[in-house]
Amino acid sequence: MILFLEQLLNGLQYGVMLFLLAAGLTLIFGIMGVINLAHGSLYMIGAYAGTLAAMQTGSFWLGVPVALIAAALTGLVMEAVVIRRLYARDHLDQVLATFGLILFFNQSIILLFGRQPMFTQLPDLFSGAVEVIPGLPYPSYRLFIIAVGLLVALGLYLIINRTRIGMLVRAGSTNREMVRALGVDIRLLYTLVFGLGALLAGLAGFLAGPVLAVQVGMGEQILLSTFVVVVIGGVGSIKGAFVAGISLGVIDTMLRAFLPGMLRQVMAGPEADALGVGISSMGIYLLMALVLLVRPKGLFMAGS
Amino acid sequence: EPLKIGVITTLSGPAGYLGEQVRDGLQLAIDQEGGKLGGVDVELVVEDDGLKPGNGLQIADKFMNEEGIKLITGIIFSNVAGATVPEVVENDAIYISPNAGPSNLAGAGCNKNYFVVSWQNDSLHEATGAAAKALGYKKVVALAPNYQAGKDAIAGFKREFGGDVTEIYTQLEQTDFAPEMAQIRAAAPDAVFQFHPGGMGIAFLKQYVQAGLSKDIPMIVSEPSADGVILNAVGEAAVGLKATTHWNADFDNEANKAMVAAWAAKHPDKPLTTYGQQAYDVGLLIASALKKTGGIDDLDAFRAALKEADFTSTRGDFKFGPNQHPVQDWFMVDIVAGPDGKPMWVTKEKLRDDVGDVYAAECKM
Amino acid sequence: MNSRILAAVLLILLAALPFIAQATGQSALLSLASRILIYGMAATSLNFVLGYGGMVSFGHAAFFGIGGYVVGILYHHADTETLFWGFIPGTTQMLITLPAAILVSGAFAAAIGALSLRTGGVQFIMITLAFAQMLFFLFVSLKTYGGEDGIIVRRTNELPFLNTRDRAVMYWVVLAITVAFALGLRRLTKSSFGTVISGIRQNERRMAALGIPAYRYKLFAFILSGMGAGLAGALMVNVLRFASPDMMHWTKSGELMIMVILGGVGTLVGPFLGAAALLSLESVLASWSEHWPLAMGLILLVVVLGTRGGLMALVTRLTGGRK
Amino acid sequence: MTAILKIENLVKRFGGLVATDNVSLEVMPGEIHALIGPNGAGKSTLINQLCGELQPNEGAIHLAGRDITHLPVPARVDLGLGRTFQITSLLDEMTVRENIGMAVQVREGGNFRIWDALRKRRAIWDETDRLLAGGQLADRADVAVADLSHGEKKQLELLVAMAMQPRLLLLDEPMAGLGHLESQQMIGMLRDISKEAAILLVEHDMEAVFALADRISVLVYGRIIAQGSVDEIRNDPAVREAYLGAEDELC
Amino acid sequence: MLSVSELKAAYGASQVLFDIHLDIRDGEVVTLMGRNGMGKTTTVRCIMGLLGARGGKIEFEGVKTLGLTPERIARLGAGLVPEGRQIFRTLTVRENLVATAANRLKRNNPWTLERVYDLFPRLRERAGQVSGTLSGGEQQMLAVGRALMTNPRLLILDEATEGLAPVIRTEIWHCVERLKAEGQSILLIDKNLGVLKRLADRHYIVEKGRTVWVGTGADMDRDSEKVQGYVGL
Ligand SMILES: Nc1ncnc2c1ncn2[C@@H]1O[C@H](COP(=O)(O)OP(=O)(O)OP(=O)(O)O)[C@@H](O)[C@H]1O
Ligand SMILES: Nc1ncnc2c1ncn2[C@@H]1O[C@H](COP(=O)(O)OP(=O)(O)OP(=O)(O)O)[C@@H](O)[C@H]1O
Ligand SMILES: [Mg+2]
Ligand SMILES: [Mg+2]
Repeated sequence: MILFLEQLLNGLQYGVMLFLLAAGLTLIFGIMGVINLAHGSLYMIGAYAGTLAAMQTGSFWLGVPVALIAAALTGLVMEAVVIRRLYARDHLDQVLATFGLILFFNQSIILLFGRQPMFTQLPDLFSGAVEVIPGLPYPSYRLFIIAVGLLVALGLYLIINRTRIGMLVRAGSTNREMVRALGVDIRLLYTLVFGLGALLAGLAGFLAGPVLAVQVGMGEQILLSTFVVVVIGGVGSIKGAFVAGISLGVIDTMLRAFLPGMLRQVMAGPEADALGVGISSMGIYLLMALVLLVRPKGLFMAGS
Repeated sequence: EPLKIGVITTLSGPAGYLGEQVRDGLQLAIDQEGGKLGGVDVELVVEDDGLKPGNGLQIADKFMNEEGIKLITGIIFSNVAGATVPEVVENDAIYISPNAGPSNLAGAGCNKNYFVVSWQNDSLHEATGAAAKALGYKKVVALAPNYQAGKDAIAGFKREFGGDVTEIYTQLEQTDFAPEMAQIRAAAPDAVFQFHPGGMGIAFLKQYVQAGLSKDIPMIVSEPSADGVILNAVGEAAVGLKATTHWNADFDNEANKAMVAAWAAKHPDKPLTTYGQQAYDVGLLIASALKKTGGIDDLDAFRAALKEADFTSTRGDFKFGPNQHPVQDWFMVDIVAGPDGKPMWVTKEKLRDDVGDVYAAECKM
Repeated sequence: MNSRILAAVLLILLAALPFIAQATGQSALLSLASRILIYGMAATSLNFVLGYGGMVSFGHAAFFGIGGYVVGILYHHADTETLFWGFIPGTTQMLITLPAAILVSGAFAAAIGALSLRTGGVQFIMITLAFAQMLFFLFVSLKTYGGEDGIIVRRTNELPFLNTRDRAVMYWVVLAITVAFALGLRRLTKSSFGTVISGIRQNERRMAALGIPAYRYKLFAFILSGMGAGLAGALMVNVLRFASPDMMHWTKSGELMIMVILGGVGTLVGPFLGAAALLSLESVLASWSEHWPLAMGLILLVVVLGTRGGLMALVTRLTGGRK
Repeated sequence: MTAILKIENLVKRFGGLVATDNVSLEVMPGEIHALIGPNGAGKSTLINQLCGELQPNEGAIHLAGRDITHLPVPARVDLGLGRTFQITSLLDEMTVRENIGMAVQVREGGNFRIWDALRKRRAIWDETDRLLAGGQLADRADVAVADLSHGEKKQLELLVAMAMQPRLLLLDEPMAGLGHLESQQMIGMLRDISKEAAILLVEHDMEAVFALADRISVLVYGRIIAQGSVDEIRNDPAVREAYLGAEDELC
Repeated sequence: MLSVSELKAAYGASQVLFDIHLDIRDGEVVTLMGRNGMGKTTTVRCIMGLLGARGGKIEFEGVKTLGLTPERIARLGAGLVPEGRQIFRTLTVRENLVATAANRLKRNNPWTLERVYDLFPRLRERAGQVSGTLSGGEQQMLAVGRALMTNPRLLILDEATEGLAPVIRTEIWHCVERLKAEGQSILLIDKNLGVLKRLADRHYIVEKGRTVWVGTGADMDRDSEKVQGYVGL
């Protein structure tokens, strides 16, 4: 029972983490409609900048603003120099351009910091474990990540669905020209929102650092899962991305944890293992395919 | 006109540090001799394969046909080797592996032009199994990604371990290991064996420690899951780990001392890993052969000279088995906090003496 | 007319490449050219659904890989003298392996397409990606066929009367197949079916109102395209003499897509140009500096920002021609 | 004479809103049947159910005696249904001529042929040119649709519909956006078409409706409140109040 | 307030406007007439800065607006109801109205959500509906409401009554009349000649991208043969 609860908690935690990784992308891809393959690069830049700052200053918390600023600045520049010219173009041009950016950013990091993964440390405050249920110690840093993820979800939801900024960005993604003709400087707005998306990516990168590996190419490792979360949730829906993140996290975790055991009850050992491992290793892709087959537009389609 | 040695290796992407080690290790061996190997002027021609088999083949083709290179090394990954090595060795060029030792090239697929200086892939994990047995563990949870190398790792471990093993397969590219941690805790084994190279290994180790498991359940790994670069990234949390290896920096032999000192002088900010050491040994092997033949124009002579492995390996005992893969000793190391606080390997004991690999019998050369 | 002459000249140059390579001592040119032709073929296949049909498939490497594995698996069974599924013997005859690769990859395309085409837009991109990734993971865990280490094909498939082990001969075989393939595709795009597909891309709702049930047409196009990619994969395994799951990794799908976009979406020659540019740049830059991805990234950026419609648009602008 | 189109007790709900409320309607062969009503009355919703883009919640639709209620769009087209779109919907990258040619080609069949050359299918292009000849768009034949003005696209919509040779044509506001002259021409074209196909016409341009319609149905809040000849409708006080408003607006 | 002279413009290689003249003074209602495809919408696009001109001059509120961005021009006080509605399909009705709302000129009786809802009660009923699913006419109302909510100095209506039921059309004309009485300047493009003649102070007729006729309603009656030729009555 405890094991089940623990796995459920793990699933939730992983789900929130997935959402956090995808949060920036729900803005940039979901709402603004830019296929930004370099999202992972922004995540990497946040992780590197924050980790460096934390190492230099010896304080994890000083790493946070540095990570945010570095990623946001990179995002702003990227938008102003490259992305801005591509809004009106085919999505495929965005694919090519942002692919070029991935190569560029990855190699720049290699030039600047070398190929070795970076050392990261937990903040002292969250380095221990908390007994959430008697008999179940849980790493407190993971609880911290859950808290941050929930805050980001709430904040984004309010910004996008309750403020003029959100409305304008959504309006801009359907008819950019008309927004301008009604007197709104959508270019500035888009730059800022892109920056916000980049900032969230940077935050995710820095926070993931102590749990994952901070290294070149770390962005591409999470890139697909972030797109999967956004698409399963329904492109453009913050609520969808959140629900998708959580469901993916829980289902994936539960599959990995219990499927092989369950299968072993009904069939021979080796076959059960092979099947169980096979199914759970295709994890998020299998889930995505199933969701899209049942609901071709994702769980929550924006605007309905 | 120096003798050109082609180096095809992986320099881009997360695995780029592995290729860097190989390149630097080779270069170090050459520098040690003042730009020569075995008295012959040599020059490295390095190209990045980007971890793509097709690129590896393309580069090999260019090396052999355009630059007239007859001696190639450097490949890190088995799949790049799979595409590239046959092309090289069937075109009367020599390939010396500084790392990958896939089984499909060790048994029936062996070739007289193909030498492996590192190890055959399986023997890495067999050593760990032997170590777990030697430590008296009865019940082990073994984890590896769900792909061939992962399954091979667990199979290799089980072959020598002989105790009760619970297998858990993770996903390739997995980032979050919380569910596995919970399963480990529930299984309450004597020890954990895991095989997760590169970034996955870093994440796994961090999360293992954060989950509080490292206090209660010892972990034992083979060398790719605990190389110096991984340890540096994990930091002091890695202390207490046990690993098995064919080489360690503290080995007490002249060749090794020379290499370690030279590396520390040249690359003060990079740890020396087995990848660098293996490449350095490749350099020494080439030097030993060149010293006898003075060049590689007479390929048969050069090949024969290589086969003798007439050099002092930085790992101590070294000779080639019938399939030209190493016959060597395996050791257990403890990971302890070094003088600077960073984790480091300390050799504990020799586990296996003069072992080759299980595929050698199938090789008909 | 002008473009015909250009094409003829290009073809003669390509046919003479083995001699040119030999004369200039650049014999690795040959394998580069083979790879360009083969990737070009795969990219063109992708371009048929992507550029002409508006279906952005992010999983085309799956068919490329399947085609390759058909050759690899048939070789494996011929080599070990075992039977596939207990009744299919292996073979190394190209006249059997290539058609088999085309059929099998077509069958996979039919299955994947039938499911994926229930969605559209971004969702289609992601669901094709999902299926390709599942296949990738499947092949990664297939021990019989080498898992992630792949299958080494020691001998290139044989053709009657030709020595395919000779690189020049193999190159000519690839060239001949490529030319036939390109001509066939050209015909396809101008056929009744090709026009309908292009109409569906532009406005599916309109085509439905004209009486076209888009799903069937798109599925057929998807199958044709999968077959093309499978053929390319089969040839690739013959040239590389190696098949591995790497062929179907998502980054390979991405690479094919990059070739298409770089060369020019919805054009016949574009994908070949894109493949040529990408592969030769990679090869040249990598031999100059280990930091080649930096330059490559910048070059791609310049191409996107500087041209509308990829290299093909650049070429037409330079030659002063119109689309 | 049996009706070409027969709608029986059709109901369509969007959440709580009943957009089509128990509508029954018949269109006779050769007839121009106009459907008018205030904005949001459910006219387009009805048209969309007839052509198959929306599924009704209740009721049945018969086309030439066959129940088509649950057929997909293309199958209905095969049975002789044609339509135009309220907001033009054409193949933007193709020229005017190619757009019409596509309609002819689809009707002629052979759309799965992958080895022929469309350019050489003479029958298609002969018919296309016949349709174009003498019309407003004759000298715009080789202009891409994207470069047409709003009004020109409207005309092309109709030509495309004609090329399909439907038995029943559903027209959703064909006059919208047309200038006076063009409206007059359009009225002429519709008269010509009505010789070959029955027409269900949704339109807010009363001048055109009154000039064309054989019969008019008035839809308000999803329900048909009146049906009759032009004169009957023009003078129906309920219709005047709900829809027509003050006469002075009509010029 | 708005003065356009010798305006030339092109889409890519094909020139569409050759010589357009247009003047609107404060508080005036002016129409732009012409057959389909003569360049009315293109003129509007140039005025709004949505299309770059090839030559000529546009002055709005004393500012030379050629080369300015659309948002600058809109902020100077131009409010557009575009041809073909162009509402924000994924936003709700209310969001469409609110998103770009502003009262930059600090009017003391500005257009508010309530006023727009009073003008088009239908929109109030549909306030929470995603606007892409509105009926054609409802979308048109929304486009008009959206432009009003920016409280413009000059309101540009490009076929704003297209697809509206006669009652609503009448309603809009009443609204235009009221606005005119309040001193709002308006540029009208429409095909209901009779109404335009009654409402507008002046009329401009374009033919093949040139202004070919200017005059008042009375002039129009006088010149009716010529006008009918141009407009195609
Ligand atoms: N998907 C939908 N969800 C909710 N309401 C809808 C949907 N589609 C249409 N409606 C509503 O149904 C009503 C009928 O719409 P419809 O488009 O049929 O009107 P119409 O008679 O064609 O009007 P118009 O003359 O303005 O084009 C409208 O009030 C509209 O807002
Ligand atoms: N995006 C475009 N690209 C190329 N040509 C265009 C484009 N839009 C319009 N045109 C052309 O410009 C000319 C003028 O078009 P415009 O839309 O200004 O006409 P209009 O007077 O508003 O007509 P309507 O009454 O039909 O709306 C037309 O001949 C049209 O074909
Ligand atoms: Mg309607
Ligand atoms: Mg217009």
